[in-house]
Amino acid sequence: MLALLLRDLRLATRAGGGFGLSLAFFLIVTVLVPFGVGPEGGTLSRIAPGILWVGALLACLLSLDRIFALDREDGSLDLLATAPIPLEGVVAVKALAHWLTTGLPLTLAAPVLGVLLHLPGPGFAWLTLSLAAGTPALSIIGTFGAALTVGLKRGGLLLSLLVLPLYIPTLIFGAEAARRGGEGLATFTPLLMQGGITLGALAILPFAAAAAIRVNLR
Amino acid sequence: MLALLLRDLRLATRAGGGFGLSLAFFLIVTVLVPFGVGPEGGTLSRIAPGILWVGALLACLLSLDRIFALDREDGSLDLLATAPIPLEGVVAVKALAHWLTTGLPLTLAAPVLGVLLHLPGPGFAWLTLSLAAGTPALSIIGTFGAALTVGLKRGGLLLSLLVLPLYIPTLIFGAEAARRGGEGLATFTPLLMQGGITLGALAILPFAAAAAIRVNLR
Amino acid sequence: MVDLGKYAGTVLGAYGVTILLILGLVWLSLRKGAEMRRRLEAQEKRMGRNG
Amino acid sequence: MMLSVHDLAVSRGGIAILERVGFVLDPGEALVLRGPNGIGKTTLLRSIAGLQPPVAGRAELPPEGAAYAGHADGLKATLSVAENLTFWARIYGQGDIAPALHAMDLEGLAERPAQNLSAGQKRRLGLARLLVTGRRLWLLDEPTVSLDTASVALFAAAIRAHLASGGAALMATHIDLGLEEARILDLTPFRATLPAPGQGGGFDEAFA
Amino acid sequence: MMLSVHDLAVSRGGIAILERVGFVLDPGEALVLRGPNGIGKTTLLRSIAGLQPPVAGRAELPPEGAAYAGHADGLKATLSVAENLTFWARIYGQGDIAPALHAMDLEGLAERPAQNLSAGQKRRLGLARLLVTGRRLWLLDEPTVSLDTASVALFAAAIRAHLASGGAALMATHIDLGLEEARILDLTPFRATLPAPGQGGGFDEAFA
Amino acid sequence: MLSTAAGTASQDAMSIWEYANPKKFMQTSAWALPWVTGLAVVTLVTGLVWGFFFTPDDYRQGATVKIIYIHVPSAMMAINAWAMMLVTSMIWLVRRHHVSVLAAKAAAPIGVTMTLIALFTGAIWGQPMWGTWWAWDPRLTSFLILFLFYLGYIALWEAVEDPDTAADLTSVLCLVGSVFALLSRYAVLFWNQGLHQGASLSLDAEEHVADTYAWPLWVSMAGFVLLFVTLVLIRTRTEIRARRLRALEARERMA
Ligand code: HEM
Ligand SMILES: Nc1ncnc2c1ncn2[C@@H]1O[C@H](COP(=O)(O)OP(=O)(O)OP(=O)(O)O)[C@@H](O)[C@H]1O
Ligand SMILES: Nc1ncnc2c1ncn2[C@@H]1O[C@H](COP(=O)(O)OP(=O)(O)OP(=O)(O)O)[C@@H](O)[C@H]1O
Ligand SMILES: [Mg+2]
Ligand SMILES: [Mg+2]
Repeated sequence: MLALLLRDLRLATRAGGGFGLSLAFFLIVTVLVPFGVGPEGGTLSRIAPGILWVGALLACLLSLDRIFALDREDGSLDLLATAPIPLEGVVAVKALAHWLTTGLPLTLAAPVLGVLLHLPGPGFAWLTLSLAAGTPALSIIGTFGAALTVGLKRGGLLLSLLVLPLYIPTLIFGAEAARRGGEGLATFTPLLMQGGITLGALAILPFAAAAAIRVNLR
Repeated sequence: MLALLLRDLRLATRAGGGFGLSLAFFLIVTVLVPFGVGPEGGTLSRIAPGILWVGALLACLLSLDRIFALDREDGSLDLLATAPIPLEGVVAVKALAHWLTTGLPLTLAAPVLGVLLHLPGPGFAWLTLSLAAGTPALSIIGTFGAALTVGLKRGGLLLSLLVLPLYIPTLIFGAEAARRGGEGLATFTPLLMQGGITLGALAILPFAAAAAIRVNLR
Repeated sequence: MVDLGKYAGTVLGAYGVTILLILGLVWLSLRKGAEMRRRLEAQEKRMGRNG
Repeated sequence: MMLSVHDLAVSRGGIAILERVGFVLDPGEALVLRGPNGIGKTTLLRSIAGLQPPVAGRAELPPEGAAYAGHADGLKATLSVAENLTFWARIYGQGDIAPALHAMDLEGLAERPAQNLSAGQKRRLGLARLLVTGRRLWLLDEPTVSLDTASVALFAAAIRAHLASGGAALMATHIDLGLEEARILDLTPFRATLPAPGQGGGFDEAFA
Repeated sequence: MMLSVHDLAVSRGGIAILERVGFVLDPGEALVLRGPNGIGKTTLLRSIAGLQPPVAGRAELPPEGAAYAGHADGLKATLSVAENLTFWARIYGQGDIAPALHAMDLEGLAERPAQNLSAGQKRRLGLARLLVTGRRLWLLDEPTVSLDTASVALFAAAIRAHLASGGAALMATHIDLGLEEARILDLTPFRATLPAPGQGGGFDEAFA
Repeated sequence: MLSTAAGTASQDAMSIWEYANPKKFMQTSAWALPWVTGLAVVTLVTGLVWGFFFTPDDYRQGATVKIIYIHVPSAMMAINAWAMMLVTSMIWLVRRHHVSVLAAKAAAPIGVTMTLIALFTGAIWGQPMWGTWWAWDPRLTSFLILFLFYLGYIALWEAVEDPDTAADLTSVLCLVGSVFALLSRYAVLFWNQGLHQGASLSLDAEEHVADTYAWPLWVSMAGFVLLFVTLVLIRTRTEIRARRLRALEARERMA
């Protein structure tokens, strides 16, 4: 199990492994938005928490199809399924590796990128906090989506389609917490809800994902 | 050549082929933004042209790695490179197929999605026009980027990273034209610039892309 | 006839869209149903058995 | 008894393709599955490995399961030969990879990334993986694809050693492995036949 | 003369692996490349096909080029057998796919999506593609992988027909194809040696 | 792997799982279909004609109130179709009855159409009432999300080639999706309070909507339900035939 985690982390940091790329994508989305909506500071600062959350979510989304598709293509997934570790454990480890290589860096980078969008002062801390509470949910929900589509050739965009509606509650509570925090309002409820989603997803989805993989390997 | 175009279109419309999925992605980005930035009509209406352009661009971007990667994986690209058609032609046909399955549907869908973001009245026509002028450039630039990264396993995100800076001029002029149009200002210059970019890209990039593929096949 | 007043466009538009969508769905369902029935019957005849 | 298969029927795409397959494999025995392309060797092996459920019948494996090696080798292109092998050894809770490297003559390539191997070298690495599973039952799908004669001999030697230590192997292959002691099972007689019309009945009938 | 290779040196990852390879192939001739795994057969074939530039020397092909078939078959999983083949036929400006389907015994599978073929059936489709290229020179990399004996015989027959009609074939393979008329070239003697220190010169010297 | 559960069940006297037998289903539905269809046409036409021609204008909303006769029933059916898919998907997962999951597959396109009708009629209604085609009101937003769920569900069915695999995957998606749809509903309510009417009619008809509006509304709701049933029956029959055709074709190829 630990071996699997270490291997996934090592693969991610090898050339072409995708570590840093989702970070780069996040950066670029953040940069593109001012080009699109115009440079005016007031507007940017108003939409900053929302755009950063949407950007982090998209960056996360785009790295999802790596979770299982590569292992499926080269046959590792068949071998893992017949190996002496439970498939639920494989799924959980994969989600953890995804979070470590995607969610965590995104959380750490978000405040830096906030500067580019004129994020209001108190918003920084709340944005980071809400991302820290929300990105694990994104990873585990995404792993479930990846498990559903692992049998398909280039399921990438279908994966996005399936996963995005599942991401909406996390996004709403996350962005709401960041925005309220920025405006100095109470953030207790949205953060609590987010934590609840994360824990619930962690408790249920590994089983659903493992079932989906078994079905897909047939 | 025509055979290649027809095959690509057929593959795209087959199950799992990705047609309609970039459209779905566009829809979903448009839907996510209000969840991020909040439901207030005024703000949304101000950022609408920019967000729609950024959304179309991202949707386009995500479908890029299908252009060559699948053909590379199953060996078709090797075979196409030794076939009696010029590689430049292959590239041009691939870009055309990409535009037909991505750029064109996005252009047609954008006004509909504009409703969701409260795009101001006159903006609809200008948004469509600027997308029609700009998406061919996105497809051909993207094809070039895909050719550069075709040798890499899952080059998807690296591809985004390479292509996004190349997309920025198209984005700036396109969003500017759509925004000015929405506010009733002159849109001649940005549209002209956009047309120029499209034509220039069409004239040069197929050759660069074909060269990149030859290098990558080694 | 009913007088819809200044909302004629709105009401007729809503009914129109609805009827179009429903008719479209019904038409698609019937067409696919007929096609499937035809193909299945042809296949059963070809295979000479009706299980 | 290492593997016993009773009256197994397997399917692809919802259609049974082999049925009434039955055999028993004892420790120290090797069985080679033969049959023309498309008869269902891959499907049978995957069903026995537990990767897909059989339509009918059952396969009894050792409690710890089997080591399966399919058409794909499960190699990570960017990891080196030693890293790839170490990973699988740790997954199966085994320690040392040196014997496996030696048995498949991979010592000289240990530090080479898997993407820079030739087709046959990749296959050798895929087979070396079997040696670090510690499983007694091996299920092999065309194990010698791309191997040259010297490597086929290496592989045969590895199989013999495995059998001698009380293991068993079930292999699908089209070529001659030079394993005289292996029994051969031709799958052609087990091709699934249509059920007679009117038979069966009940739930499946309308789909059949 | 169909193919003449002069003093060719080929490389993988910047390192020469074969050098001074030279041979001539006339119409009606077949040449089988032999050599242990990793000697460089794939690399040599790709270089001759023009997919990668040789380090030194040259290969003279017919003006229209060669038909290359590598380890991967270039099949689209969602297209049917007939659609896959028709596509390649049209790319090469050829008309009818029926003879190719017949030669590789694929008629019964014509409407099946390629993803639902077994390993050997896929390979047969990959070989059928050669028959619709209309090219006279074939470059084949392990063409018989996964094929059963009947299919190997089909393939040998297709090669014979090709040679009889004035074509030529260069193949890398580890197994016996039953083509007695084919010449054999063992690549082992051509393994690249390190250039003697001080020799050579030029740009690469500093790296070597 | 097709189970034979219903095969043994047929020996028992009578069980509702009988109808999960494709053959039995085909027989029963062939018998029921003309009746259901006729009833659906009659109620639907009655409800809509009554609502459109024979109800007075509202003092505030004018003639636009007539939209209620399509908007509310379609919105209701959009949700009910998903609920039905949830139930039939669970039956498939637990008891492996093919007809059950095929009915879910058949219902999904009807569900999207209903969602689209609710969205379109709502948007058209919103233009005069709220002065905008679209607002990020919770009810509307939830429907947009429901639309996305339908799209994902249908796309997954289309994308997976093996029918039983597709059935399993879409059922799991339907299950997980339902949980998240409820969550979204709550999240959206928290996010924006909105403009849309509350559940004014469905709970206490007398209190909020006069009988003159309520009666034709009930009739047209019944019409939409019957239309849904009719279409589900037709489409499930088609799906069963498609499965049978697939099996026959495969057998022929093998023979
Ligand atoms: C795109 C826009 C809209 C959507 C998606 C939408 C959706 C819904 C939904 C889901 C229901 C509930 C049905 C039920 O609970 O059974 C409903 C009911 C209703 N809607 Fe809308 N709606 C939209 C716009 C509007 C507008 C603009 C109006 C009028 C101003 C309106 C008036 C009503 C009324 C009167 C009801 C009945 C309430 C009740 O159930 O008692 N809706 N709509
Ligand atoms: N979805 C499907 N529907 C119908 N038949 C299928 C489907 N998928 C595969 N098949 C068929 O199932 C059969 C079994 O394939 P399998 O891969 O098990 O054969 P195999 O014995 O391993 O052949 P090979 O020696 O070529 O590897 C093949 O004839 C194949 O064409
Ligand atoms: N980047 C690299 N750097 C160094 N050596 C490499 C690199 N890539 C491949 N090689 C080596 O080049 C050699 C030639 O490989 P090639 O695939 O041509 O062999 P082959 O004769 O086709 O073998 P096989 O019979 O196994 O298919 C192999 O020994 C391989 O290990
Ligand atoms: Mg096989
Ligand atoms: Mg090779």
